[in-house]
Amino acid sequence: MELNSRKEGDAVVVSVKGRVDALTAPDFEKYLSEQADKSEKSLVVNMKELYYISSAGLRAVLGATKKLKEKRGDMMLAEVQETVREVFEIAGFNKFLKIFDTEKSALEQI
Amino acid sequence: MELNSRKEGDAVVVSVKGRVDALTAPDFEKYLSEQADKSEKSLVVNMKELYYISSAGLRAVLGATKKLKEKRGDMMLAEVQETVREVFEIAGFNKFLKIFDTEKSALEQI
Amino acid sequence: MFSQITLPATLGNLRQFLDFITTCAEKQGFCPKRVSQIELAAEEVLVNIFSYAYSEPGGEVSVTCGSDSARLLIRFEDSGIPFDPLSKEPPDVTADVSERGIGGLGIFLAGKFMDEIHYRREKDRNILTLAAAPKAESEVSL
Amino acid sequence: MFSQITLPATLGNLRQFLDFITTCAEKQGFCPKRVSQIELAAEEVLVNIFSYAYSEPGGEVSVTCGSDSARLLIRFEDSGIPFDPLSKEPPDVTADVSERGIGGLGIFLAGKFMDEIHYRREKDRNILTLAAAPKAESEVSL
Ligand SMILES: Nc1ncnc2c1ncn2[C@@H]1O[C@H](COP(=O)(O)OP(=O)(O)O)[C@@H](O)[C@H]1O
Ligand SMILES: Nc1ncnc2c1ncn2[C@@H]1O[C@H](COP(=O)(O)OP(=O)(O)O)[C@@H](O)[C@H]1O
Repeated sequence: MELNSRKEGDAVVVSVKGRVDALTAPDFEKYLSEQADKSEKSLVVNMKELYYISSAGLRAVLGATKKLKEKRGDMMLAEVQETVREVFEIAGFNKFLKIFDTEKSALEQI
Repeated sequence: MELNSRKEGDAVVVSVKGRVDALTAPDFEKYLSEQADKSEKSLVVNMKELYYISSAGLRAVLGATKKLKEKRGDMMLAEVQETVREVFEIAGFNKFLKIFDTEKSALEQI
Repeated sequence: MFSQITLPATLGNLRQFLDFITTCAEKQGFCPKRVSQIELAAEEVLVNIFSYAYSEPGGEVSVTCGSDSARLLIRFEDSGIPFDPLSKEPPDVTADVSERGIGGLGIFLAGKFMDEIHYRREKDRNILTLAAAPKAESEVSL
Repeated sequence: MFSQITLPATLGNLRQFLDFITTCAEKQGFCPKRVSQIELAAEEVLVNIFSYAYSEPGGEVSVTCGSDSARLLIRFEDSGIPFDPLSKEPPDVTADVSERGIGGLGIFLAGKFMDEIHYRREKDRNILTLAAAPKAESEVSL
């Protein structure tokens, strides 16, 4: 798993590559939490090169979403691959996450 | 299907060979009914060489059993093969049919 | 691989239908006793169609015989505390973020992605089996 | 044909277990998407065992991977009147001879001798499928 981030105005854009499973999820969770703290408001997570996520990864995303909520920010996902998107949908996370086709359209929504 | 019969005291012994399916069952039914009429009391059906029986055959046996009942006679089966015996058992016919290991032990019971 | 036979729905064709079916069962390696049971089941269905399906002569029956693909089975065994994952209440996946507890999604996801989950406790072991059926095109469907 | 792996129940062995399982699924011809779903289901089960099954370190997990045998499927199609044989009340097989009606045993016997019966009405056709699973010894059981 590879993690990167950059600031874009009020938001932080994180990109995650590879796999988030029970082994990598703790690092992912910590990273997301730190970035959520850094962000003025929302977090955009680009998942273009994320090939696999299991419930451990969902837990990390849920934790960060709760944190953002406290400062009225949103968790936004961009460029989510089909298999990964399916996991979010089955878990019902599309109810409170915003999923965008491109990073650009996510940033425009902030 | 091949059918034979002989008289033994008060009883008639029928032997049925081959298969009793929906094609042969009408002949089997007619034959059993005639032999039930001929018998003073009970009918012994030797099934040693009967390899197959379906619900059409069960219907024939049930009809003859009802007929014998009227003159207080019994339907007795002898030397029934395992697969055929299973069909009788699943249909619950062992409740009112007597099944014997040998023709001799059936005849002794009359 | 499957084969098919279509004939008028009359008792005169019973044997031909049954020969077709028993040949198929034998080829797939069923023992004579099982072949005989399969034959009986098939006869009962066919005779019903011959007797009751059509009010006028001329109707047909098609019989298709073949096999589905084998399923992948993955069995997990451990000698930990007894735990039946199937006894867990499924999580509320319609809940909003503030009502969501952390966790509780693992078993639920496993169940959604597999075709079957079976659990049993045997001696002092938990035995959990997942089954996945490939959805092949060229097989007989149920 | 099946294969087995047994390792201590710790997160450090997760990848090894998952590699073993995905290799098995790939060999059986599952497409990459399905393999990924199977992998996820397996991960969920394994992580639960690692986390909750043992109160002390040293516990193990065995994973067995393989396939069951293909089932024989026999499908009957006719365009007769709609008839769902599964909707029939089963006969009372405990009744004595005098209470027995003639008939009504056919569908019941078919059901007893087959592992599965499925019925559906499709367009103007009755589609009835019987399935028989061979009980082979050398396969992974559920
Ligand atoms: N093998 C196991 N042995 C004992 N308890 C288990 C086992 N697996 C799961 N559990 C219990 O079931 C709960 C739900 O599991 P799961 O759906 O995987 O979600 P999570 O592990 O994220 O909480 C766990 O929190 C745990 O209490
Ligand atoms: N294909 C069919 N179409 C319409 N009705 C049917 C069909 N098959 C069976 N039936 C009805 O279901 C009843 C029970 O069938 P079955 O169990 O085979 O016993 P039996 O044919 O000996 O009466 C039949 O008597 C008939 O009324």
